[in-house]
Formats: sequence, structure tokens, C-alpha cells
Amino acid sequence: MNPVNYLYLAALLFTIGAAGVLIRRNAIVIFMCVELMLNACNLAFVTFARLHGNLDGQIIAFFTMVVAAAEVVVGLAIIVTIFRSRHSASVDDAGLLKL
Amino acid sequence: MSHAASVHSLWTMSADAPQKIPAPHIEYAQLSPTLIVLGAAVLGILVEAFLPRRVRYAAQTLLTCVALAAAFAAVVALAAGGYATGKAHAAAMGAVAVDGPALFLQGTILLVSLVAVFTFAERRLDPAAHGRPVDSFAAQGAAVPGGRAEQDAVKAGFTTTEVFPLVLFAVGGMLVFPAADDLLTLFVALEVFSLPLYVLCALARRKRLLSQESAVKYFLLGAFSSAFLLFGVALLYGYAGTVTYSGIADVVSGGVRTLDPALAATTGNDALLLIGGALVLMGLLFKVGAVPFHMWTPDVYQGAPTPVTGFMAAATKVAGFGALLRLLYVVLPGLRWDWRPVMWGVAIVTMLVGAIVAVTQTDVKRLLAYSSIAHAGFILAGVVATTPDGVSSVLFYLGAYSFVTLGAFSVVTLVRDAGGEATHLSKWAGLGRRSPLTAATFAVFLLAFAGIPLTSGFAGKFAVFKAAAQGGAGPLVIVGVVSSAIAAFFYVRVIVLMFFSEPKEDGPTVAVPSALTSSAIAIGVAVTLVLGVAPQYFLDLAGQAGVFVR
Amino acid sequence: MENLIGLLVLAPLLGAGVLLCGGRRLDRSGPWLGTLLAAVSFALGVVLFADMLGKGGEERALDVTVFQWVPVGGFRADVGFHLDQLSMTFVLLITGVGSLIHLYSVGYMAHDERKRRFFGYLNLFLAAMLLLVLADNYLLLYVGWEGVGLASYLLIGFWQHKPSAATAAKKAFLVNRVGDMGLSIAIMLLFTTFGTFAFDPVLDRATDAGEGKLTAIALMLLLAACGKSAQVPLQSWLGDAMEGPTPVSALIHAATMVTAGVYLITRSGAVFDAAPDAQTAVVTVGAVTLLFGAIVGCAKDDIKKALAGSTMSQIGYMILAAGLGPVGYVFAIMHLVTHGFFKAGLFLGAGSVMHGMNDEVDMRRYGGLRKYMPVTFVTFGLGYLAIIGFPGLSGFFSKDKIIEAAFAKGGTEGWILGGAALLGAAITAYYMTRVMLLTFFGEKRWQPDANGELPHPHESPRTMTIPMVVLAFGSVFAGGLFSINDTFLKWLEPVTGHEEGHSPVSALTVTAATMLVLVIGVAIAWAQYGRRPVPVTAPRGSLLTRAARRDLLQDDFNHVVLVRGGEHLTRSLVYVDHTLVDGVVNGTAASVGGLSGRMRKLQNGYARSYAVSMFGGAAVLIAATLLMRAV
Amino acid sequence: MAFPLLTLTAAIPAVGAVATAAVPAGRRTAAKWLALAFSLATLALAAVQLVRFDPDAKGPFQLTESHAWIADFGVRYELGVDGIAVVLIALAALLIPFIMLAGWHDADPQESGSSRWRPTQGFFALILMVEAMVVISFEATDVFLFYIFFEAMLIPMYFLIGGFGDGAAGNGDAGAAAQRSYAAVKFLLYNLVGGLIMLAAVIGLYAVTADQLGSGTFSLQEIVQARAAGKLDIATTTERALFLGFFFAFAVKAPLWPLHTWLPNAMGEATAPVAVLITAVVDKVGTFAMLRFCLQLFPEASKWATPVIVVLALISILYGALLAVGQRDIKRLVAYASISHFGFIVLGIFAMTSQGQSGATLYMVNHGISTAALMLVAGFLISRRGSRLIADYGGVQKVAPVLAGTFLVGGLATLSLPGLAPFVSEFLVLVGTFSRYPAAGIVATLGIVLAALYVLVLYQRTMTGPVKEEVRGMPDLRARELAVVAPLIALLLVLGVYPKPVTEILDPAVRHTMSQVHQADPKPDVNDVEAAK
Repeated sequence: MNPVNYLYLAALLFTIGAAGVLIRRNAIVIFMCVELMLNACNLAFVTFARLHGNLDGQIIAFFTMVVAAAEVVVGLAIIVTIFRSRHSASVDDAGLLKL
Repeated sequence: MSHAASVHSLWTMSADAPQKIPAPHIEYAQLSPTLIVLGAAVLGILVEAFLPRRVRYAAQTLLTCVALAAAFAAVVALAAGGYATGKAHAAAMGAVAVDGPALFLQGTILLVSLVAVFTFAERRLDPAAHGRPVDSFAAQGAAVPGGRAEQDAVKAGFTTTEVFPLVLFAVGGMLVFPAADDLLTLFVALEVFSLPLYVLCALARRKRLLSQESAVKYFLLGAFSSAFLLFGVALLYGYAGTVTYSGIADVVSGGVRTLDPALAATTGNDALLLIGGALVLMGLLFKVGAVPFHMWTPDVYQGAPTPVTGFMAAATKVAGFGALLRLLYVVLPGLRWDWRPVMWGVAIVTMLVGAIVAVTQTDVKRLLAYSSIAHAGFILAGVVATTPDGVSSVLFYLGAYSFVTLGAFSVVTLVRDAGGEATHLSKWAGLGRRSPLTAATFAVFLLAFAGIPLTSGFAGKFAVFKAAAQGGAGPLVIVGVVSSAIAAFFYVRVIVLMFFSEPKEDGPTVAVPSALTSSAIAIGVAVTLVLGVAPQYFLDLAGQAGVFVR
Repeated sequence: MENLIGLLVLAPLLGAGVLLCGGRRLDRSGPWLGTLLAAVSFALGVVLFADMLGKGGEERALDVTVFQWVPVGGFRADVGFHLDQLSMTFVLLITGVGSLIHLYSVGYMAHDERKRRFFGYLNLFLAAMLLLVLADNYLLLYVGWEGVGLASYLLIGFWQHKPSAATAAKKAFLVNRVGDMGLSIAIMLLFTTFGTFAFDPVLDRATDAGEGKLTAIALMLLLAACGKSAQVPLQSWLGDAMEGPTPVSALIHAATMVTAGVYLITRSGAVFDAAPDAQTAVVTVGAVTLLFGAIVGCAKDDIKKALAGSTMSQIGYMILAAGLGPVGYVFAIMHLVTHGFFKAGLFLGAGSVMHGMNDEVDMRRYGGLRKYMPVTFVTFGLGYLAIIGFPGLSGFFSKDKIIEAAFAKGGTEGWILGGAALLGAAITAYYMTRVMLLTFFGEKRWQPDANGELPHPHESPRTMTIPMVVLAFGSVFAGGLFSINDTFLKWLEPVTGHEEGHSPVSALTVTAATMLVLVIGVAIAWAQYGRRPVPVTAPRGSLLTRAARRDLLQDDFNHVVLVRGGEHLTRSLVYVDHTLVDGVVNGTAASVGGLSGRMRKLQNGYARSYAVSMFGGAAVLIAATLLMRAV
Repeated sequence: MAFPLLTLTAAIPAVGAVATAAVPAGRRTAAKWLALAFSLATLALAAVQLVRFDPDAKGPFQLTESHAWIADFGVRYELGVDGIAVVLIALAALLIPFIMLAGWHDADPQESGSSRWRPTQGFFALILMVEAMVVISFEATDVFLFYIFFEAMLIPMYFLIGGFGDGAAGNGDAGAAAQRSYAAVKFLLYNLVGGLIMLAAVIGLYAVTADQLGSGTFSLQEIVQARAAGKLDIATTTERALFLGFFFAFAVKAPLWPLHTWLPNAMGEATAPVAVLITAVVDKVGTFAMLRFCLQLFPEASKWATPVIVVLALISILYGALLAVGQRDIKRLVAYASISHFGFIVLGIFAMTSQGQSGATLYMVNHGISTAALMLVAGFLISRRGSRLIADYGGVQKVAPVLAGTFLVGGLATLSLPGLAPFVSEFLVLVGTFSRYPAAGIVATLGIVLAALYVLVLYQRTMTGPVKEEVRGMPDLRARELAVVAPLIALLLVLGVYPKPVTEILDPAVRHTMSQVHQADPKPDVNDVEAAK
């Protein structure tokens, strides 16, 4: 089947992720949505690699995973600290800084 | 045999003619600045692991400063070696460019970071806890604010000396960011310098809730934006079949068509190119804090520990604009007529929004945050000039601006009351009466921000606007002038507050800093005035560094 | 000789400088020093006069350029003097009468602790006045012109602690400024027309310029003259100017300064002769003023104000004469001189009366003073006879000639002017007789002054009487001397030129008519004030009388139109400046602030809304890029 | 190279500023004397300039200095003076010492702030700083160089206005402080906006020169010559736009209606000496720059804009005068009077006749001196009574005759009485205007009547009439104050009677400017009277 469909899927996933970021309150969930977006990117990369018939895209996908992992480490650490000090992971509760 | 042939695909290799993957060829010497910094960072981790707690502070400070200095020396050596001009080329298999702009920006970043590290290492400002001097970072980042664990940590005299390796990692990323010559490197570098910053933001000793909140916001939004950037990268890759700048540029300029005619459907498809380009741009604009991707700036600048804010405000902007320049001048020059109008719009709204919103701010750090947004707008005006002059003017502006910002934030760290830094403007009333010197220094920085002649701010602004005007962006100059006028209003407001209003009884005190912060501020003032009065030498530097390698 | 001219001006100027800057130590010697310097310049004048008589009629004029004043491009103004018969006449009048009045003031101001400054101002005035009449170009004349204005301002307001005095001084200066405006515009016109404003080149070539230009110049000069010489419509200040010490009124507001206008017109004769329309304007102003002043003079009970009105009217005669052109110039000046004598004498007399009556000015509270101050009575009386034009006395000759010349204008115009002049003569006779009767005849009507004590009138000291006597001689004989085989005419003719007027009525008829109206005027006055007792408080009087008391409502007009109007204008402008001009500025600032406040709200602290803005931004970015490609 | 006299003249006060600022807090008096000494040194140098300057020399500028500075911006460090500049420098250098003397005690600290708070040192240092910047902006022949100091000048001025109030508004009370800082901010922002708009024009000028001459330049000489040689040809619309950019800034500084509203606030709130510094010294830079830069860089545009500017100037003259009449505050009254006078100056400049421009330049000098005299005496008066309201005074001449006398002389100079300096210049301006625009000339003449009105009303209300209670026992001028006023008055008299020395220096410069604008004086109807004589 036409690999271009995978692109549409990637775009769809990306949009879902983005939408999630915009509507969900829980920091963890938002973060997961971001991960989803990253993976959408991965899918796009792989698909393009397939289309172009070169390996770059696949390699990049690996890089992305590593980066995502690193992000998880930092991200979770931060989210956990704030959860411990506020007993809530809702980004809307963190509203001291404004105006 | 046929079966093997039939299943030949990307996934398997034909048994015959096993291909050798050649080992990549890396010019370590030319990458030395980055390598030194990252190496030092790793060393720093080891220090954390193996040295006893009491010596860590000294060791880390020393290590960091030495590393940055050494890296700077390496940059100078490279520049002297002609890598800025004649021998400029893309090193590490085209992953990293070693050319004028790269070296100039790396040099700037290194100097700025060095000065910033001084403020990181400052331990005189906060009153000593249990007889031990403390810096502006949390005793134990993981401990709940005000909880037992924190008290114990403080009693035990913990200090978060990890900040130094973190800074080094961030710097390492920033060094690569403007030099990145392919999109992958760009993305990785972006993350390498963003992640440590997220952590640093969370580590304030005072007002920890604010600090953590700023970290969360910065992190989430940062991750969000980098996802966009990555998707942009993916699309560009899809468009060109490669992620190297030069490769993409060739395709854009229609020089090369990709190999396989069967893929014409996607390759060279302009929609991919434009959308991808836009998304990558957005990722970079987020980092430089351009409207409408600026919303994180005020919150993060306010919440983060002030030394970190200074470091971010100065270094991140340099790195971000470096990358932006390279992307626009190397990858997308063929698309100038597509992105220029868009950037015009961005520059205009950035200048205006930054200036206007700043007018009603009541917190010094937020005020500076918005002013940094306005300045991002000014720099963008130079970026869209799309002339070598534009590049060099931007480079100059970045150099000038970063030192002013750093100095300003260092002064902010000095003005303190019981609750730590007194950043609310009302607290600054009459500062000029209490401690004229501090107030005068801050006034100098404000005037530089406002672009009063004889300060670096004016030289930079003039350079940028001049380039814009010659690049045919006259309207931008007008808007720039108008927003400078608006901006002048709030800088002046602060000066009025400091000098012409009566000091409050319970007003803040100005802590007497150690040599570290003092020297940071002194350097800031010196650079501000020198670049203001005799900018020619640095303009020449920037001018020579105005050409990108392809 | 040339150098003497400079000294002539310098002497009093020096006096002014010394007296005003030199501190208290000069308080006692000051008056005499001032008087001395005035006398010195008079002496110099006499010397120059003698020298001038030595020469023939044509080459009597002396020209001397002292130094270049303002040399700029084509614009050259020098400090230079031009002394000819005309200016010489004035020099003698100014310094002569001036010295006498200095002397008089020594006595009059004896008890004033600020008399040093008073004499300083007097000297300053002399200097300025001499500069005015000696200048050889209009710009320098302008300097003297404003100089005398300043001196008169300072002297009118000499008793500054009296608000009325201060106001009067300010009013005088302001009204004069309006006139000065005319003079300066005239100078500009001269410069643009002739490229210079020195007398000789301008007057020699006046006829080369277009009549329109000349008329404009002449009218502007007339405006200036009106201001300085208190002619309608700029006469309002003279009455109030009587707030000043009496010697000042005598010197500045009777004998010399107020006649500067006549000098200006006579001096610029060439211009006026070439602009008939302007001349018509001049004679009209003259005629109107001579009636106006006379009428006002009839109604005033304040002796000085009455005299002021008469001054106005007499100067009206002069202006009228000057407006008649070569026919009249000589007589204008002649009347000016004789008037200088008798009017100064009258004022000094009035001063002496006030001196004796505790500074009472209301004539209704005088009466029967002839026994108490005989010298004053006699001198004043002679002055009176002179001014009403009693045959044989100065006024008779000068005024009579003017009336003749007025008729000589010919046509209806001539009749109107002549008629006006005659009528004026009648009224003059009336109000002067009134003054005379009220003051020196009839029963005592003295009232206690502020301190509740009745005045004990007494003759004034020598210093005061001597000048009065001298001036009295002048008022008696001057006219005769001048007229005997036209001495004065021959003297001035080379400068002003002269042509005989051909009056439709013979000179004799005119004289007879004058005599007739004179008698009528005196008779009416006698009927009113000589035969029945005079009420101490003025009766309500007819509408005309009441109007005349208020200077024919001219002040009220000024007050309503100019003062009130001006106040409203300024007040509204202050408002405009604050709300409109400044409002725009502050408004802009405020609006930026408001905008900022609103935009600030967008920064609501919710990470998700930030994300939204980023997402939207990205969308816009993409859309825009694609759009750019599309178009 | 020649001896850098011009640089030195600007450098001395700058050095003095630093030195004064460095004087320790305790040694207040020492600081004052030090500052005074430096200002006198500057005056001496200015005098040397006057002597070394040769009015009849060829070429527009003398004592020139030229060094490379910022090549990238096409900026050179180019100094040079023409007759106008050298005279104005002398004026500034002359007034500063008097300003210092007059403000001798204005900056003595009321409340003791931190031990490091040194208002006195600051006050005098700032004055010297302003002097340095004013001097160099008079000397600069490089547009950019001029612009830099034209702008930088604002900062010390701003601190002078906002930092030091007159005794009238007791430095302590908050309301006065608020008003003062409002005035200071208004001053700064107004001028900053003007400056920024000029900056746009400056950049535009660079762009034009850069793309026509190959390398951008700001050198007045170079540009003028290039235009004369036809190498540089600025499109009409561009030239007009640039002209407006420049003119706007100068009109704000001058100040010209309707950009004037900052002046009354600034002069009202600042101490009298500072007010003098503003109107007599700093604002002159604006009118000077119109002559030097607007006319010479953009002659055609100048001619194009003349009608409008003349009208604005006329409005300024009448408007300023009328508002002066309406003021209740002595210093604001003087401020509005100054607006009226600046109207005359601008009028003279744009009348484009040699009389007008000589008059205008001479006017700058005379207005400086006369306003200084009037304002400083007013300051002395105010410091005695502690109020700026005219209504609070009355009968002063009875108790303090000398003060009253000097005040009157100052006032008479302000209404340009013949015999005092301002008369000459004002009349020249009027004649110059009249000979090109008769109507304008006549309207402007109304100004002299109004001037008499506001001056005399002011004098009458404050000095004459019965003595007010609060005024009783008011001391007369002290020696120091007399030492300030007397020389100024003497100068007014001298320049009024014998202005020739000054006009001789100004004239060639004016003629040069006129030739730049390709303007000749209109000829009189009846020609060559001189020949006829």
C-alpha cells in the first residue's frame, strides 16, 4: 500500500498529541502527549526514509528516542518535585507566575 | 540466487559484495571548544561523585571557569587559524560548521557563560546558614520546600554544586546549536542545552515554589516546541531526502533532484518544504522568545534563580539567533520571498508587544523579560535584512546585548530583603539615595537597553536598523523607532523610581557582593561603555564573521 | 562742534547712570547733580545754537556718525546724529524747559526719600528725548522713542506703592507700545522700499517710491505719533499719566515727550507730502483730538486731568497743522514751542497749588487762592491768557496761524477743519477760564485732607517759583518774538519748507472770529463758575458731562473690548494648552498604558493557554508562508 | 596635526564633571569651587576659540579636527566651528559659571541620605557634563557625532530637572517630588521621541549616501560637496522625509508649538539655574541645528517646508506670549515667554534672509543672556519667599529695590527694549521676515506688544503696590547674587549698544548658510540708494 498513508497517520498522531497538550490538565498526561508528538515525528521519519530509500530517517528515529528518554528523565523529575511540594500535578494549579 | 534477489530490500543486504561502512572522519581540533566544555562537564559529574562535599564548590568553580576559558582560547586559536574566513568548512562529516558566525557566536557564548558562572558561584549575598556560606541554589533540589528534609539538608550544609556541570552541558549544547550544519544536530543540540536549563530553573534557594513552577512551564512548553521543530525537521527531510543544510539548500535552489524519480510525488514538494520550514522556524523563535512564542519568557525569567535567568537571557538568545541566522541564510535563502514577509510580521509584533506589555510591569525580572522580548524584535529586524551587513549587525547586537542583560540581572541579585531578592519595583524606590553606586550601575544598563547614545545598546540598535534600512526594511525601522520610544518609557520609569522617589522605611538592603559578582557587573558596565564609545573593532570582527559556509 | 552733539546726549545719560547705580551716598547731592547735568546739556545746546546762527540758512545742518551700530548684510543702522534747525528747536526746548523743571523738582520733591532715583529718571528722559530728536535715522529715533516711553513709565509709576500709579504707568507703556508697533512696521516698510531708513536718502528719494507704499508708511508713522502724542484713538493713557509727580506731567506729558509725534510727522514731511490720503488721515485725527481733548478738559474737576485734556487738544492743533503739509509744518512747531512754555508753566502752577493744598487735586476744593499764592497766581494767569490765545501773547500767534492754515486747506475740508479749530478755541477759552475761576477766584472751598487738617495754602519755595516765572515770560513773549517779521518761519523753512496758504477768508476775519469765540467761551465760563457759588461735590451733570468725565467712555470701551476680551482669550488658551495640546501627549501615554494593561491579561499564568498561543502562532506561521507562495 | 582646541574645550568640562563627582561627601564646598574652576577654564578656552577664529577666512569651518571613528557606520570624529557655533559656544561657556554661582546652595542636601549620597557633587558634575555635551554638539560637523551628544545630553539634564527642586516646592514633600519627576520624565520622553524620529532620519541619510556614494557618510562637508558636485542626488520625497525627521527633533528641543508643553513643566519644576540651563543653553542646540543641519543638508526641503514652519513660528510667538500673560507661576511665565522668543528665532531662520538669520543667531545669544538675567533674579526672589505664585508677592521694590531693579531690567530685556541687546536681534528678525513675508512680519510685531503686557503685568503684580506681609523684611540681593546678575545686565547693555563685534563674526557664517540654500535677500523697490548718495 502507498507509504504516503503513513505520513497522514503521523500527521494525525501529531495533531492528537498537540490537542492533548492543549486540553489536558495533568502535567504527566501533557507530557505523554508530547511524547506522542515525538513518536509521530519518528513515524514520519521512518516513512520518509522508506520513500527516499536511504537510512537517514531511521537513524534519526533512534536519536529521537534517545532524546525523548532524556526528556522523560528531566521532565518526570521536575513534575515529581512540583507534585511533592503542591500535592497536585495539575498545570492549572501552578499559576503563581502570571501577568 | 534468485530468492535472495527477490527479497532484496532495504532490510536485507545481498550476500555478495558486503558493503563496508567507512568510519566517520572527525576533525577533533576544530570541534575542540565543544569537546573541552562537554569533557569538563563529565569531569564535573565525576567530581560530584568522588570529591568530598567541602571541596566540591571550589573544585567545580575552578573546573568550570578553566574549562570555559580554555574553550574560549580554543575558539580564538581557530579564528586565528583562519577557520573563520579562509578555511571555513563543515566539520565532522558536515554535521558541524566551523566558520565565522559559528566561531564568533561560540566565543560570545563562552565569554557570557564565564561571566554568568561568576554569578552562579556567588556565596556572599544570602546570609550564611548555620555558619556556612550559601549560594542562590537550593540545598537539595529534591527536598520538599519548607519540609524537614530541606531543613536537614540546610543544616547539613548541602549545596547543589551540580549546577556547574549542568551549566557546562548547557553551554556545550549552545556551542553546537549555532554551528549545527544539519537538522539532526540542530535538534540534538537544542535538547542538550534545554534539558539542563529546565533543571537549573527549578533550583532556586528562595521562593522555591515559583522556581519549580517556572521549571514545569518551561519544560512542558519547551518540549512542546521541540516536538514542533522535530516534525518540521521530518517534513524537510521528507522534502529533500536529506537533513544536511547544504543538501536541502541544493534541492530548494533546484540544483539537485533526488535520485529516484519514483519519489517525485513527495520530493521537491513545496508544501512539505514550506510547512517544515515554518515549523523549524517556530522551534527557533520559541527559543529566542519571539511573539507569539514568547509567553514562557516572563514566567520563567521571574521564577528561575536570577543567575540562571541572566545566563538564559544572554546565552540562549545568542545561540538561538545563531541557529536562526544559519537556517535562514544557508537553508532557505532560495525561499527568501516566502519567509521574509512572515519574519517581518513576527519582528513587528515582537517589538511592539514586548515594549507595550512591559510598560505596566511591576516586577524587575518580568520587566527585563519583556524588554528581552522587545530586543528580540529589534534583532529580528536585522535578521530579515538578508545582507551580510544584516548578519554582522545581528552578531554585534547579540554580543552587546548579552553583556548588558547579564549585568542587569547580576545587579538584581544584589537588591535583597528578608525574603531573598526584592524584585518588586516598589521595593526599588529611592535605591539611588541608599546606594547610589548600585543604582547608577543599573541605570547604565537600563540606558543601554533604551539605546541611549554612548552605550552599546545604541551602537547595536543603530547597526541593526542601518542594516534593515539598507536591506529595504524601512518600515521595520520606523516600527523599531516607535517601540524604542515606548520602551524608553518604562526604563525611565525604573530610573525615576530609583532616584526621584523617597526611600521606603522597610526598603531592601543592597548586599555587598564578593569579587565574583562585582567583577561580573564591572565587566558588564565596561563592555557596555566600550562597545558604546569605540565599537569599531568589534564591528570589524562581526563584519569579518558575516559569511556562512555552505 | 560735532563732538558736542554727542556730549549733549551723553551728559544727562551719565547723570542717569550715576544717580541710578550710585547708592545712598548720592541721596542728598543727587538732585543738584541731576539739575546741573541738565543745565550742562542746555548750555551745550546754546553753544551749538550760536554756532548754527553763525552759518547761512542752508548749510546749518550738522551730520555726525558716531559708530556703526548694526551692520548686517544690506542692513546698516548707524549711531549718528543730524542737527538741523528743527532738531535744534527741540534741543533748546527740551534742555531749557527740562533744566527749569529739574530746578523746580528740587523743591517739589524735597521731602521724598527716593528723590535720587527721581532725578535719575528725569535725566534718563532728557537723554532719550535728545536722542529722539537728534537721531539721523529712524531706527535710532526708535531707540529714543522707546527710551522716553520707558522714562515716562518709570516716572508715572514713581510712587509705585500706589496701585493706581503702577497701573497708570503700565497702561501708558502698553498704549505706547501699540504706537511703537506702528513705528517699527514703518521702519520695516522703509527698509524694504528704500533699502535704508536713514533720513537723508529716504526723504530725498521719497517720491521715487509708489504712492501705495508711501501711504502705508505714512499711516504707520501716524499710528506711532498717535501713541506717543496721545491722539485719538490712542489717547486714553494721558489722563491716567497724571498719577505721576507734577513736574513729570509738566515736562513729559505737556512740554516735550507728547509732542514727539508732531516732530515725527514734520520730520517725515517728504513722505506725507507724497501721500495725500495719509495727510487727510492726519488732519482728521488732529481735528477730532483737539475737540475730544477740549471736551474732556471741560468736565474734569481734577486740575491736572483738566490740563491733560487741554494738552491733548493743543497737540491736536499741532497734528492738524502738520497734516496740512508745508503750509502748516512751521506753525505746528511754533505752536509746539509756545505750548511748551505755557503748558509747562500751567502745570508747574498747578503743582505749586497742590503743594500748598496738601496735594489736593480737586478744583472744587480750591477757590480764592490768589491772595495766598500771588506768584503762582500771576504766572498761572499769564499761562492762561497765553493758552486761550489772548491777543499779544504766545498762544495767540501760533494758534491763530494754525486756524488760518486750516481754512487755507480750501473746499469743504477747509471749512470743516477751520470750523473745528475755531470751535476748539472757544472750548479752550471755556475750560481754561473754568480752571482759573475754580482755583484762584471765588470763596474758599477747602476741605480737610486725609489726616483731617485744613490746608494752609502758602507760596512755594524759590526753587519752584523761579522756573514758573521764567516760563511765564516765555508764554508771554515767545509768540511775539517768533512772529515779528516771521523769524521762526525763516528759521525753519530750510528744513520743513513752507508755502503760503490761500485762505478763502482773509486773515483778519479769522482773527476776528477767533477773538469772538474766545469772548464767548470766557463769558459762558464766567456765567457758570464766576457768578454763582460752586458746589464742592460735582453735580450729576448732563449726559455729555458724565461721558466727558469718563473720557467720553473711551476707557470703558477699552476695558470691555480689550481687557475683558484679552482675559477671556488668555484664560481659554491656558485651558486649551492644558487639555488639548498637552492632553494629546498625556492621552497617548495613557492609551499605551491601557493597551499594555489589557495585553498583560493575556499572560494568565496557565501553561496550557501559552501552549495555545504557540499552537496558534505556528498555524499562522504556516498559513502565512503558504499564502506568500500562493500570491 | 594642529592643537586640538575644540576637543579640549569639550573635554575640560567632562573631566571636571568626573573630578567633581569624585569629591568625597564631606567636602561639599570644595566640590563647588572645583566645578566653578573647571567652568572658568572652559570659558577661557572658549575665549581662545573666539580669538583664534577668523571671520573672514575661506571655507565654512575652522579649527577643524577629523579622525576615523566608526568606519562601519561611516562616522568620523569631525569637529569644526563656524561663526555661529563659536559664538554659541562662548555663550554657553559664559553662562555656566553664572548658573553655578546662582545655584550655589540649591543642591545642599536637605535630609541626610546614605553617607554615599552626594547631591551637591552630583549637581555640579551634571552641569559640567551638560556643558561638555552642549559644546561638542556645537562643534560637531558630523551628523552622527552631533546626534550622539544631542541625545546623550538628555540624561544629565533629566537628572538635573528631576533630582533638584527649587526651595518653592520643599524638596521633602512628596507632591512636589511627584510633579518634579513628572516634569523630568516628560522632558526626557518628549526629547527622546524627537531624537528617535531623528534617528530614523539619520539612518535614512546613511542609507541614501551609502547607496549613492558607495560608502555611507555623515560628514556634513562631504554630503554638501557631493550634492553640489551632483554626485549625490536625493530624491525630493526622500529629502523631505529626512528633513522632517531632523526638523521634528529640533522643533521639540527648540521648542516650537505644538511640541512645547514639556518646557513649562521642566522650567517650572527645575531650580531657576537649571531652568536657565535648559532654555538658555541646551535648547539653543535645537535652533542651532536647524541652521546647520536642516538648511545645509536639505536646502530644497527646507524651502518646501518654510511656509508651514513660518506659520508654526508665528503661532509660537503669539501663543507663547498670550499664555505667558495667563500664567500664575513666575517660572512658567518665563517659560512661555521663552516659547514666544523661540518662535522669533525659528521665524528668523526660516525667513531665509540675511537679516532674519543673523537676527536669529544673534537672538540665540541675547535670549540666553536676557532669560538668564530674568530667570535667575526670579529664582533669588522665589528662594526668599518660598513660593512661585505671582499672587504671593507685592511691593517688593519697597523692601528690596536692587532686586526689583535688576528684575525690571531683565524684564525690559525680555520685552526687547531698544538699547538692550534683544532689541537688535528681534528687530533684525522682524525686518528679515517682513522683507520676504510682509504679513508674517506684521503678525510677529504683535508679539512685542504682548511681550510688554506679560512683563509689565508680572512686574506690577510682584514688585509694586502695597508691601505684602510675607514680603516684609525680605533681604535685598546678596553679594554673590549681585555678582551673578550685574555682569549679565552689563552684557545686555553692551550688546545692545555695540553688537557689531558679534554680528561681524556671525555674518559670514550666515551668508554661507544662505548660499547653501541658494537664497538671496529681496531687493528694495527703490534700488541702490547708496549709489545715489
